[in-house]
Amino acid sequence: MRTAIDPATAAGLVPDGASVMVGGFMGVGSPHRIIDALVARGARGLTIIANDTARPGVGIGKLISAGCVARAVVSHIGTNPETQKRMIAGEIAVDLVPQGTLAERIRAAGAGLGGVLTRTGIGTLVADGKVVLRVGGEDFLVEEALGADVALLAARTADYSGNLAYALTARNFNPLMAMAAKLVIAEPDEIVPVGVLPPDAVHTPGVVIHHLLERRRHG
Amino acid sequence: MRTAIDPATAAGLVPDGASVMVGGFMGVGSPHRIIDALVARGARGLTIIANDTARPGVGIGKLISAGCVARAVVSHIGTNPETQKRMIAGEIAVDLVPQGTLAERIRAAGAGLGGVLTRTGIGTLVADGKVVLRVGGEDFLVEEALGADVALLAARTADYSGNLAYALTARNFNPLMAMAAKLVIAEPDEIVPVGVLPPDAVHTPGVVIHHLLERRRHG
Amino acid sequence: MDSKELIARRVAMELVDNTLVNLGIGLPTLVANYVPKGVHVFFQSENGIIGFGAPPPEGMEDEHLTDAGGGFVSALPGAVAFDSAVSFALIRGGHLAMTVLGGLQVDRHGRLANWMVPGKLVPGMGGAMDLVSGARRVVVAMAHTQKGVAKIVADLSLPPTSARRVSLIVTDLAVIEPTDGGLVLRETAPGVSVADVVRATEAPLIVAEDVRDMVLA
Amino acid sequence: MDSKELIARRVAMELVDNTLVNLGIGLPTLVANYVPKGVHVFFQSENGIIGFGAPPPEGMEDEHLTDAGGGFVSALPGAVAFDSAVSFALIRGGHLAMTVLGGLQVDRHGRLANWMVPGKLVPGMGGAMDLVSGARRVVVAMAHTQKGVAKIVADLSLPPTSARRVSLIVTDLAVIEPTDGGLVLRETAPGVSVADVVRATEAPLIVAEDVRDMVLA
Repeated sequence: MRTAIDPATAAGLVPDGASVMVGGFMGVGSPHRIIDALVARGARGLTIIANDTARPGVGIGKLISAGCVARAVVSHIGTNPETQKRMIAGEIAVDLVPQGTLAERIRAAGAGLGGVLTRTGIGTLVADGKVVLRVGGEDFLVEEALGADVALLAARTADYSGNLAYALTARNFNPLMAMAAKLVIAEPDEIVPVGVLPPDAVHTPGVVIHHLLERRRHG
Repeated sequence: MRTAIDPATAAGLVPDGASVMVGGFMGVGSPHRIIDALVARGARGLTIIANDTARPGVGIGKLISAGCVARAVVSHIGTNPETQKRMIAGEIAVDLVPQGTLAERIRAAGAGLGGVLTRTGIGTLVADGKVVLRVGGEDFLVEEALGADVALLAARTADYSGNLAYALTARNFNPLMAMAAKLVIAEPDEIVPVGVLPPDAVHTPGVVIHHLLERRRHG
Repeated sequence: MDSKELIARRVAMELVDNTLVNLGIGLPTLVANYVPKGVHVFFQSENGIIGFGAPPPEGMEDEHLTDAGGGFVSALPGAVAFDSAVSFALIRGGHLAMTVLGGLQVDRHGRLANWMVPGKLVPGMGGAMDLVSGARRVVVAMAHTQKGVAKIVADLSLPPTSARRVSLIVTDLAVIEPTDGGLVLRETAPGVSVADVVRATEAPLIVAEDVRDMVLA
Repeated sequence: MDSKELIARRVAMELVDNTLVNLGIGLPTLVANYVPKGVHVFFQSENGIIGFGAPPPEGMEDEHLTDAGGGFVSALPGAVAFDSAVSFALIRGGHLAMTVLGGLQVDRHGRLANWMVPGKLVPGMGGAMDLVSGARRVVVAMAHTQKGVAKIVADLSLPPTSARRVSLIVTDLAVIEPTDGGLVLRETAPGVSVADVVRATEAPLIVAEDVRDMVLA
């Protein structure tokens, strides 16, 4: 069984200066209520690991605009002029990582791998300072595992034991990040009793989830 | 759309001497009808890549007993005395690979990775002759990607476009092998129209599947 | 027909039946509008779906279903959803038959630059480096020149997206194929002469013996 | 109570509430029968399931649902199925709180050998190397001696399963904890003296100041 916590409690579990994985792709599949609570508590100095910084006012874009973020490890920032502005002003450091490499580095951390060998980035700025290994007559970059202190996820459905199922393109980085952080908090659209999700429909086993966000309360 | 082929045709697409991935774990989740057809056509010299060789008379065990196999790349052979006997007699070469490493090597081939870095095998016979890389102050073995000419899979459900869904522990290596071979043939328990499998219930996208085995015909 | 439609319709002729295709954001997306009759392709969006479709009827949008640009899409029967690791396993593992991407520059070796302009614009590579390194065929769809400046250049002045040579360049003026010997001019757009193309191209061009007119879908 | 039950009941005391646990084939499997009251653990079978249960009623077996030995099992409410890469990501990624494995030998450094006897028996490592390298705690459950020959030895004569030190050794005679300083004798089985254990052990033993009686679940 997992316990359900409220957004302020969840935000309180994310210390200033922590490295934080945030699920989502342009805000789709991001844990919006936890993000709002992080902004409300005035989080500072976070290293955000995510696909992108969405747009101003959307998802991770809110963390950027509120000044919560010191560093962003992402595959692109082109959709958020605010991130670009703060990067140029020296307020946010940005590490750009090819999207597939970002996915594999996060997965590697969750799977106990030291890293993976990839063609992506060979002959580009991405290869600077990295080890190149020759396998089967071809050069591969060694890309190291990337873990985090905290992962903040969104899911379509959770059961009481923390098993998660995602919907459509809101899945994206969420199942990878679920495995790759020391503390994992998931914000599901709905929470159902144990046994409602069939074993083959679960995308993330509940054993890796530490907390669920309580369901949204009305009026 | 994929076309459905009969077992003999499927077996005919697997040339003697080919490297062949076979899904299954102790015969559970193995493509039994294709295996029977391979035995019937008298396949020879196959390199089998699989979790295990099951038991005599079961799944891959049938290929072993019928003399189809020249080499087995597997995580264990302890459950099949026939494999042990043929190995000792020099009829079958056996490459033992830790199960998690086998899974990652197959996945790497399907994902276009040159390999992965793993702790498993450090300080054991498995490390002989392999590159060791130091990452974050820790030693990791470089384990190279492992692809194959053909993958033979079992699935619970396929739709006409080749999308696959697996059931329970019959999933095992099947979705990994589906991505890692030049030719991929899947043997589903049932075939349903396109649209019957919801997008989130599909475990293997049909685009990587070349052929489906036709449904079992009754009397 | 404007030049974007021209490019999209020419690229559409490259689509092969029963294959997996990824279209980049912007111009490449238009290619989906011109799939030739009798050709069925599976379109992948790298945020995690194969088989997405046109935007849904108003009021039917699902916040869990968007394209890589974050715009609402629909799902066709047989669609498949997956996570980002699987999405890029498809892209990098040789399963993607073709990607169509925009470009800032292509050099005489056929190397593409399309992810940053140092000191000016640093959007990031997103999935572009993976797509160029991993797709079986890489088609660059772009305007031949920008504000009169050639984009097909002798040497890249921008950082490359990949060391790999792209498969084909389709512009509003021409179709050019990078080869071992250099850039080969294969086709010209309606009303465009070989001389026009050579003039608008900084990189040396090898003019094919049988330069044809572009065939459009 | 036979010695297997004794070992299983002692190992069961190591189970921690709300954690993921893997039990090896054979003796370790028995541990599931003695989970202490109030403790809920999630049992993983490395062939791809968390939350499997006892064999189903006759006639209810599902050919798609077995344990790692290939025997029919059932699934408990909340069970999760996954592929072999995810299964070993759980094992190797630090998500598995404890694994219980059989052993052929353990040496004075706490290194385990359990996957082959050169020239005699080569069953293969299966998932053992991954489990020993990846689980947060590794508990070896085995008979203290085999046919009178010590299994806890000064130096391994068999190939090691991992360079990593195991966390605890539970036998029919004793509980021994490998530490930086060596093997520490912590507990003795009912009716077994410290001298009995030392006699049956080839490796040097450090006898804890407060050797206790085994507590059984």
